[in-house]
Parts: sequence; structure tokens; C-alpha cells
Amino acid sequence: MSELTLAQALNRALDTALSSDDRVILLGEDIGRAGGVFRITDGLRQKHGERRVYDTPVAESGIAGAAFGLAVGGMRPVAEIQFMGFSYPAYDQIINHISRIRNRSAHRFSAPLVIRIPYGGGIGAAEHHSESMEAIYAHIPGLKVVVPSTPRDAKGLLLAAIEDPDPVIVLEPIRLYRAVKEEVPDIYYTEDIGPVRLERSGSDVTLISWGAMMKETRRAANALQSQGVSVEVLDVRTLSPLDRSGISSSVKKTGRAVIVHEAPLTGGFGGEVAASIQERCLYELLAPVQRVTGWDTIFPLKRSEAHYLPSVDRIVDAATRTLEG
Amino acid sequence: MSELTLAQALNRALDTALSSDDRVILLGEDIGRAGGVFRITDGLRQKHGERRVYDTPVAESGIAGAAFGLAVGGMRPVAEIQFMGFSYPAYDQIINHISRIRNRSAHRFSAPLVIRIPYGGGIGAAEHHSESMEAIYAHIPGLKVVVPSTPRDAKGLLLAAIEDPDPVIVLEPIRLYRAVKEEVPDIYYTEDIGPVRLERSGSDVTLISWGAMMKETRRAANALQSQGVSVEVLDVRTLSPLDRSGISSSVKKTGRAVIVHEAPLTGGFGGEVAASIQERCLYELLAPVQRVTGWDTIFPLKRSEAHYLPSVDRIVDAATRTLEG
Amino acid sequence: MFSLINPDGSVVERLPISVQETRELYAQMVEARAYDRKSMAMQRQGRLATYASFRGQEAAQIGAGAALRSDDWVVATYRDAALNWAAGYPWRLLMAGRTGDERGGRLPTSVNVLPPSITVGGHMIHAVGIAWAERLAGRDRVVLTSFGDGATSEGDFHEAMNFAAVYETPTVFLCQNNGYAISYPVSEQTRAETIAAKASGYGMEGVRVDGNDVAATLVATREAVARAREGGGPTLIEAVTYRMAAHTTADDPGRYREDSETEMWEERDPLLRVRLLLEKAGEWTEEWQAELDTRAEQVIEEAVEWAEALPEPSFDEMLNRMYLEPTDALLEQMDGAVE
Amino acid sequence: MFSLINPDGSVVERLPISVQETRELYAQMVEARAYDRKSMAMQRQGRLATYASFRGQEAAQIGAGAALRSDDWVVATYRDAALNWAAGYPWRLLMAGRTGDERGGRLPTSVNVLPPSITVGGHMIHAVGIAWAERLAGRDRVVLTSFGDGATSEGDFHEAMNFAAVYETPTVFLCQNNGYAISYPVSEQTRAETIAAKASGYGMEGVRVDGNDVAATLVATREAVARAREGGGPTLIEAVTYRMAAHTTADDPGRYREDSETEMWEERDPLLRVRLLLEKAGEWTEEWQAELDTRAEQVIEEAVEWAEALPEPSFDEMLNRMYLEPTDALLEQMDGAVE
Ligand SMILES: Cc1ncc(C[n+]2csc(CCOP(=O)(O)OP(=O)(O)O)c2C)c(N)n1
Ligand SMILES: Cc1ncc(C[n+]2csc(CCOP(=O)(O)OP(=O)(O)O)c2C)c(N)n1
Ligand SMILES: [Mg+2]
Ligand SMILES: [Mg+2]
Repeated sequence: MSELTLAQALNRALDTALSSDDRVILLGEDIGRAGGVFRITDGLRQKHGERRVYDTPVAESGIAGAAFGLAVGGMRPVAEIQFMGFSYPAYDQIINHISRIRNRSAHRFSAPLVIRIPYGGGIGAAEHHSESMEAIYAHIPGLKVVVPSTPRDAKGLLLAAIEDPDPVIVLEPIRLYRAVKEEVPDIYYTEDIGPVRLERSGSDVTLISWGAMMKETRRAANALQSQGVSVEVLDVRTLSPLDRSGISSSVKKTGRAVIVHEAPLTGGFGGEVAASIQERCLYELLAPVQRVTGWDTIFPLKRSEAHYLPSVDRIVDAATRTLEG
Repeated sequence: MSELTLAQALNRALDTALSSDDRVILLGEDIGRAGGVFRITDGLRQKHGERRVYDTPVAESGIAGAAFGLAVGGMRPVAEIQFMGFSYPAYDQIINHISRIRNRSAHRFSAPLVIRIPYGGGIGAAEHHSESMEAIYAHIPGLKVVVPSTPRDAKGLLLAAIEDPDPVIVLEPIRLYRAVKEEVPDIYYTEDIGPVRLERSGSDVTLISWGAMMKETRRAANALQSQGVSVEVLDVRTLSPLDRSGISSSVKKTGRAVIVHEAPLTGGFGGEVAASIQERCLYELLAPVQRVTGWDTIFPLKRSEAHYLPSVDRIVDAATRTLEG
Repeated sequence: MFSLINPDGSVVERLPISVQETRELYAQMVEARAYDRKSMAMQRQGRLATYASFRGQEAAQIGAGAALRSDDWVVATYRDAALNWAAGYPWRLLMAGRTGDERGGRLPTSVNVLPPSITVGGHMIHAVGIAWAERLAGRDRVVLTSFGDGATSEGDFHEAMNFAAVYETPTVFLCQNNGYAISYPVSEQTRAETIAAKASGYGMEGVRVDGNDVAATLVATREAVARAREGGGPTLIEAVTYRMAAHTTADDPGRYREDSETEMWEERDPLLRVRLLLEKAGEWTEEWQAELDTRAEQVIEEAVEWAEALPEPSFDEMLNRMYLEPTDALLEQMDGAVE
Repeated sequence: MFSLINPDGSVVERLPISVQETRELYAQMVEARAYDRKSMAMQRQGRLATYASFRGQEAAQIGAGAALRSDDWVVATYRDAALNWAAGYPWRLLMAGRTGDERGGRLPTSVNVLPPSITVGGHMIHAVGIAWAERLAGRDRVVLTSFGDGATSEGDFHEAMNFAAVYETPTVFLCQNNGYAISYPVSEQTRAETIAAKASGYGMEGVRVDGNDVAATLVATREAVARAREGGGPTLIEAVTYRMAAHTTADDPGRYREDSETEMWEERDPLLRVRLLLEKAGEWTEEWQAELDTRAEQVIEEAVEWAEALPEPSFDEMLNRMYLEPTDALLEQMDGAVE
């Protein structure tokens, strides 16, 4: 066990993967010499060599497409896209090739690869550096999408993603990279892709979130709890495949749900979660499922960031509304 | 008035726009000499000249990006992407530039342009030629997305899109291009971007759909009606901005809703619609909002197409379930 | 432009391939053309989904295919059935794909060919990644990727060329310049004199070859393959050829090209010149041609029968192809499905 | 490589620009450097969001900017503040942008410069589209787009270059090759000898110029602009320069380059050589320098004050910037907002 930040846990996961599986190679912009803009690959090129950790040209479609080829050719590539806002040039490769080769070849070929994408705001970054467009990935058949929010999950889910026989997008919450430390096993271990993690049990309302917004969600849970509300908290962790039964069994119990995400409301993945809840639990619902999300705007620049990010107050407020409903 | 197919109505809209506004120019692959793979631009280059209707290299990002520049430079470009499956290379231009220049420049610049994208299956086409990924566009702030399902709407919405001061994606349902004819005014007219169209009034259940699936939805409404069910049918027409009040006022009345779309279930835009309905009408809902959608699979090749497309039976079935619920 | 056999069957210089090899190449082109002919007929009868004819491009495809070792890779397009077949893709699977059946992409494990790419431009980088993987694994396989003139306009062409050059992957880029991207002539697609000229911007070797000359294409590809295999990195080959038929069966070339152009290319037919060459050498007879034709038709007929006899693809199969193990959502959808 | 002024201030050939013009260029470079210096300081104090220094690249930017007519367009990047300013973008707005305020992008309507592009590669095609629009409108404006060496690896570079050549748009492509894409050296980004060599693959003119030489950059850009204005189509200019500072304030160059390299480039400083040149001509004095410095600092200080005095951006403003008219959803969100 070591006390690690989420960033360090990811670094350890990659280190472990490189050590334990010769087929694993890393590629991405500035991940070699510089160790990545967030230092997630720090030291890995020095330790594992130039033939395991590759700097690439600035060409995201090329990175994803090369990773596809590497995977088809028998490797286990782990690509880094520098920020989610720069992942869109790779979208065509992801949806049209990476997610489809198993289907197109009726299982003859597959693309077991990982694309790591730092996402989300909260660090006052430049334009395009704070995106939360997980919904556009979670909608792609043939792809899996995970979003860890704790150091322990980060290592376990990343290793599971690398092991997975199908392509996995790993979304890394930028503002949680160094926010907390947690005891993380030093050994190789995986966390199952799929199941939500019940983070706190309660009976009045279920708070449902993932990734970066877990921080505000946990704080809101504390605030509500101190007001005497019994709160259940779910960390969804995997957006695709979505653990609908895990979510609905909680909401069946509490009768109330608040979904929290940072992406804009309209078309955000919270819509899927809310739709699934009412499909499965309508008769148990005591109030409408609430969504606390980013506004229907582009993520703003630094001076307006606080206007955009869902606050603890907004979550508490929404939960309170479900209790009044 | 002329009896026109949806394809012809689009052609007339473009013709009218080219005639009435010098700033309008068309660009896209094979839209000039060949008149487009679906012949939507048939005859327009001959009529309006080479400086109004441009064939482009096979480069979708380039097409979208050039359209952006043309719009910023004062033109009103209407770009065609040949099939939705080939729109993904343009996704970066659409989300990072086209939808953002107004925000980035605090209204100094804007990108009043239209991107026409044929979408949807049902014609036994090759891979990537049957996509229904409207959700990835409807989630983009700063963008509008319309989906006509009738010839009259097609002309009016396309002209409204060309007039609009902001960028608009026009999704054209391939399998409705030539499916029906309708009286369409010969004059210049627009249909408002935004409001849903109430296609049929009823009191038991609301069927909600858009674009290509309107055909099956209308048939299902007929079938249900003949079983004595009073059906209300909404053609959403505009996915962004979404007419939530139009939808919820119908569902408040009927207490039951079935959403129909062709895209895969998970992360499809039906999630947004269902979530919004339960937010606004939970206490009026007599049964869970049902979604009848494509499966969570890649759109299959010809021989499996019937397995994939939501059928009239599935819609009737879902409606019946809401009536039992 | 590098060429060896003139349209009239005379040779530019002594052929570096044997008569036996030339006969074999000819036989393959005949077989490929039979496939093309059959596919066109089936398409008209509504038995195929869509079909993109390669008539006129047989030399480029068969010549390039012949330059490969049986374990080399091919990453090609919807128009490359002849090339894919030359690299081991069975006709029956190619045909199954065209009927609209994903099972057509389930290649035998001994064959290193990807199912044809339908998107234009996206697949070339795959050939770079695979070649990279082969080198990392310490194997000396080469990866050939084929694409059209139109594909060179896509950004993905640029990124693939650059990655291949930067990482010195054993990739051969074969551009079949057949004059058109659907209706858009190559003369308008780019202001470069040739497609081959684009190689230098990547510090890559570029060669231009008569793509209707099977010997020239073979020799040029062989050189590129040898260089790649020996660690000399990638090459761009532009094979100049012509699409004799419509783009696909949905296209009407009358809208954008003159019949006279097509007729001129008819004279440069890739099969004709080899027949003439062999005839002059006393190696072609009408009987042999009849034999080739009969055998080709029979082989293709068998492929058609096989493809059309495949059982109806099931609903569950469709859902089961998404992941190695279906997700809960897919299992639920299989259970609850009212189709 | 085209150059006019040597690092020691001697001239390669008689300068085609006047002394007065040279003094003016020097003054502009001094002012730009003051902005850069101030920005670096503010970033360290946490007063800016992020900052990408252009120190070392003043000649390339000021030289190119000086080649433009006041109504020409500029479409450039996060590193191009000096160029943007030279084309009319007020310091105060550039500074407001860096503090993290969208209002920094609200240029005066008389200025045809786009807010700096943050994505690498995506903006060049915009310069093609704008130039195309200008020609369609019958105007003779030229559009200059600036980008780095790293951007030439993006597919969008390829598509932009090709569209510009195909449609013969009046676009000037200025690549500031500053040696690195963050940590990745240009020598690894491509196997081409030069960036300028990439032009020929598009049938475009390519020129290579000493980007630390303000006169050479000005002259080369002027030629390209003139050709574009006269309908001669686009040009690619590679301005060879060096990024003296870290990529941004979050970067640590010690991880990927030697101090000795940076020191070598210090000797090729773009301001120094012009100072030496003017000094030799009796046109530079310490007093003048002091005057320039003082004025520059004052101008920049005013810009900072203006930017920092902007009222807090409101919540409604954020929502109101999405469309010309806010949608119902946005209006609802404004009404119901609990921030
Ligand atoms: C990304 C993408 N854009 C557009 C298309 C539609 N399309 C299919 S083939 C084709 C032309 C391709 O021309 P070329 O590369 O020369 O190949 P050819 O068909 O001539 O063999 C186009 C535009 C596509 N399949 N993929
Ligand atoms: C599409 C995209 N990918 C990645 C990035 C992250 N990034 C910012 S600057 C940069 C390097 C760009 O290098 P270059 O084009 O040489 O410009 P320079 O910074 O040297 O001026 C990268 C990779 C980005 N902004 N956009
Ligand atoms: Mg072609
Ligand atoms: Mg650079």
C-alpha cells in the first residue's frame, strides 16, 4: 500500500502494465521526455525505454489510428490525448474504426486498446482545456468508457482497461489528479469495468455522479447529512456499459435521485441515467429525478469558471427539492 | 404549390436561397457536376454557376472549416456532408470552431452556416452509410440541429437554417427522401426552428419522434387508433433547441409517452427527452416513458437491417405497455 | 512514369519477370475480372448491397498483390477486391460482404488482410500501426495499404504518411490514381503535378508507375516491399490507372466525363496488353483463354453460392458482435426484443 | 534560407527597407517584448490563466504583420500576440483574453483578426475560407494565417494547404518553426528536410526565411502577400526561429532541451541584431532605447489596467454568448439559476 494521488495511481498503473505485459506500449504528445503535460507518464520512458513510450507528432487522429493498428497487430497500446478538447479529431477513428473492427470482422480482429483522456474544468485553463463531453463517447456501441474518481479506482480501472479485450476510453478528472490521497495497493489488481460503487448508504435520496463532480457530490452529501438527510452516494465509474440495475436498486430504495455532471444539460449523459431510472423505478419515485449539470454553454474561461461549475449548493438544493416533492 | 418529395423540396429550397441571397454558396463532395449522391443539388451548378456551387476534395474537416471561414468572411455557406458516417472528421471543426466563434469573440464574429447531413438507414447501404448519431450534435452548445420529416418542413426549415444567424445542422432522413410527396409552396417561406409540430391530436398516449422514424411512428399511430387508442403524435423537428414545453404540455395531457428513434438506446437523444418529461410531468405520468430505439449496436449491413430498425410493432407494443401500466 | 509493357503488348525493356509468372498474373487478372463482371450483374439483380467496380484496375491490384509474401498485411478499400483476393481474402467472403453480411469480414486466421475500409482515408494509418507492431514484435512482415486519388485529400492521409516516415514503419502506400473521386477529377483535387510528388513533403520515396501495366506495378511494389522489409521505411507508389465503370452502381458518369475518355482508356486495358504480349511469345491461345474463363466463372460461381447459402444472420449475432462478452444492456435487449 | 540581417547586425545584402521603417520595426519589437515580459510576470503572480511566451519570435511576427494592409485578415494562435497586435488587435483585449475573459475576443469591427486559436491546426482552413469569401465578394484582401511547426503534423494543415491551392485563395501560410511542439523537436516531427519543402506536394510556392530577421520576414511575406493579392494564390513561408521560453508557464524545458541550445539562440536574438544594425548606422542611442522602453511599459501597463478593470463577467453574459438570441433552455437556466 502507498498513499497516492489519482495522478500517481495512474502512473503506477502504467508502470505496472509496462512491467507485466510486453505488449503494452504508450504513445501520445509529450508523454516521453516531458512525462506528459500532467506528468502521468513521468519517468516511464526513462525506466522502460524508447521502444515502450513514444512521443508522437501533434496529430490526434493519427495517434488513435496508429493505436488501432498497433492493437490489431498484437500490441496493447495505451494512447494519451492531451485534453478532451483535442480528442475530437480522433473521434472518427474511434467511432468508425476502433469501435467497429470486431463487428466488421465478425470477431476475427479486435482493437484492445486504451485511450486516456484528461477531462473537466476547475483549473482555470485555456479554452478547450475543460471539456466534459463524455456523452459523445458513451453513445458509441463497441466502446467502453470508464471515469475513475479515486486513486484506487484509477489504478484498478486503468489496468482493467488495458486487460480488456475491447477498446476502452479512460476519462481522467483533471481537477482530482492531485486533490486527494488514498491508500493504493502496490500490487497488480483490477477493478471491474461496469458496476457502480456504492460510496455511502442512505435511505432518503440517492446522489449519482462520476469523475470530477464526485468531489462536490461528496461535499453535498456531507452537507445534507448534517441537515439530517440520509444520503446514498453512487460513483457510477463506468458510463458504458452502464450499471442500470445498480442505479435503479438504489433509487427503488430511496425514491429520490439527483444526477450530477459537469457537461451541459442538454444531451448530457445524465439524460440517459434519468431516463433509465424512470423506466425502472417510476412507481417508486417520490419526486422527479433531478439533474444538476453544467449550463447549456461552452465551458467558459477562467473568470467565469465559477459561474459554470455545478456547486455544492446547487446539489444540496436539488436534493432538497426532491425531498419536498 | 407543387407536389414534391422531401428531396425535391430540399432542392427547391437551395435553388430559392441561391436566387434570393447572393451570399449563399454551396460546397461539398460531388454536389456540382454530379448534383450530389442523392441529387439534392441537381441542376443547381448549371443554373447558378460554378461560383455558387463548388465540388470539393474528399476532406470533411476541410469542408466544414472552409464553410466556417466563408461564413466569417460574410458568405452564407451551405455545406453538404455526403453521409452522416463521414461527418465525424468534421466534428472537431463543428464543436471547436463553428459553434464557438460567437462565444470566443463575444459576438464580434459569428458563423451563420448550414451543414446538411443525410442520415439514417433503411436503404441497405454499405457500412457507415446508415448512421443516426444526432445525439452528438444536439449536445453541442452554440449549435442548432433540425430534422425535417416532411417535404414542407424540409424546405421551410432549410431556408430558416440558411437565414439563421447561428450555425445549423440539417439532418436529412435518407429513407424519406423519396418516400412521400406533399404540396409545398413555391414561394420563399420558413418554418420556425424550435417548436415541435403536433401532427395528430389524441388523449391516451403521446408518440414522440423525429426524422426518419416518423414514418414508422405514423403507422404505429394508425394501428393504435384502429385499436381504439387515442394517439397524439409529435414531430420534434428541432433537436436543439429542444421544445421541452411543447413536449411536456402534450404528455401532461395524455399521461403517457413513447419516444422513438433510430439511434442506439444508450446515450441516444431519447434519454434527454425522457429525462425532461419526467422532470416536468412526473406527477401526471401514468406509466414510465418508453423508448423504442435502435439496439446498442452498430447499424448492421443489409442482411441484418430489419433486425435493427425499430418496427411499427415495437412502437405499438411500447404504447400498449404504457396503457397497461 | 515507370512502365514495362506498352498498351500494344510490346515491351519497354526486357521484362524482369518470367513468362510463367506473366501467365500467372494474366490468369489472376482474368479471374478478378470475372468476379467484377459477376458482381455487376448481381447488383443489377438486387442481390448485392452496393458494388464498386475495379474494372480497369486489375493490373494495379494483381501486380501489387503479387509483390507480397503470404504473411504480409493488406489494408485496402471497397474497390480493392482483386488486391485483397491476391493477398488471400477468399472470393466467397468478399462476396458475402457485398451481399450485406458482416460474416464476410471474418477472414481465416492465416490471412492478414483487414476487411475492406469503406471510409475514405481512415485506414492508411492502420497500416502504419500494424507495421509498427510487426517491427516491435521483431518480425519482418510488410504492410501494404491501398487507397484512391481522392483519399489523398483527407487529413488522415497526411497523418499516416507522416507517422510512417517518422517511425520508419515497413508500410507501402499504394495510391491507385484512377482519375476520379466519384465525379471529381484528380486534376481538380490537387495542384501537385502528380500524387507521387506528395511523398517528398514527408521525406519519403515516391514512385509513379503505369498502373495498367501489371509487370511495372509488380516490380515497383516489389522494390518498395523489399526496402520496407529491410528496414528502409515506407514508400508511396502512385499507380496511374482508370476506373472504367461508374463509381458504384448508384453513380452516373455521364454527368461528369466524356465517353471518349473512357474509350481511350479501353485501349490501355490492363488485360489486353498482357494477352498481346503473351500472344506474340506464343504463350496465349484461344483455348487457354477459354479454359481460364471457364475456370474463373466456376470459381466465382462457387463463391456466390457459398455467400448466398449463408444462413440468415440472426438477431443475437448482431448484438453479440459488439464486444467479446455482451454487456448487460445487450443481454437485456436480446431477451426483451420484439423485433 | 533567405536572410538579410546577420546576427551581428551586418547585412547580407542592401536592405530593401528604409532606415525609418527599420526603426519602426524595432520599436514594435521592443513593445511586443514588453508585453511578453509583463505577461510572464503576471502569470507568475497568478493574474493570468496561462501564457505562451513568444520571446525570440518577435521578428517573425512583427515582420509578417508589417507586410499586411490594415484591412487584411490575420488568423493566428495563442503564441501570436505580437503578430495579432501588429495587425490591429489591441493589447488590452489580448491581455483580457489571457486573464480568462471572453470579452478579450471582442475585436473592434475595423480590425480583421480572429481571436487566437487555441487548438493546434484547426484554424488554418479558416484563413482559406475567409480568403475565398473575400474573392467571391470581389475584394482584394489577403488572409495571413500563422501556426507552428507542430501544427504541420495535423491533418487539418494538409486539408487547408490543399483547399488553398485548389481554389487559389489569397492565403499566406506563415509557419513559425520555433524548434518544438512543446517538448517534441521538429527534427522528429517530420522526415522532410524543411517545412517549406512541404509546399511542393500542394503545387504551392514554399519559401524558407530566417525568422529572427525582421527584414527578411517582412520582405518574404510582402512578396507572398502581393502574389496573393494579385490572384497568384497561396504561399507557404517557413520562418525559422526559436522559442526562448518554456512552452507555457506550465512547462519545464529542462526535461527536453539543453541550456546550451537556448544560449546559442540567445546570440541570434531578433532585437539585438537590429539594434546593432541601427547602432552602426548611428540610428540607435541609449536614450532612444530608454524612451522606447518607457513608452512600451506604459502602453502595456495601461492595457493591463484596462483588462483588470473590466467588471466581473456576469452569469447571464455567459449564457447570452451562445446564440444571437438565447434559447428557451438558456432563458430558463438564467431564471432558475442557483449558482
Ligand atoms: C470519409 C469519407 N468521405 C466520403 C466518402 C464517400 N465516398 C466514397 S468513395 C469516394 C471517392 C473516393 O475516391 P478515391 O479515393 O479516388 O477512390 P476510388 O473510389 O476512385 O477508388 C467518396 C467521396 C467516404 N466513403 N468516406
Ligand atoms: C488539436 C490540439 N492538440 C494538442 C494541443 C496541445 N498543444 C498546445 S500547443 C502544442 C504544441 C504546438 O506546437 P507548434 O505548432 O510548434 O506551436 P508552438 O507552441 O511551438 O508555437 C500542443 C500539442 C492543442 N492545443 N490542440
Ligand atoms: Mg479515384
Ligand atoms: Mg513550435
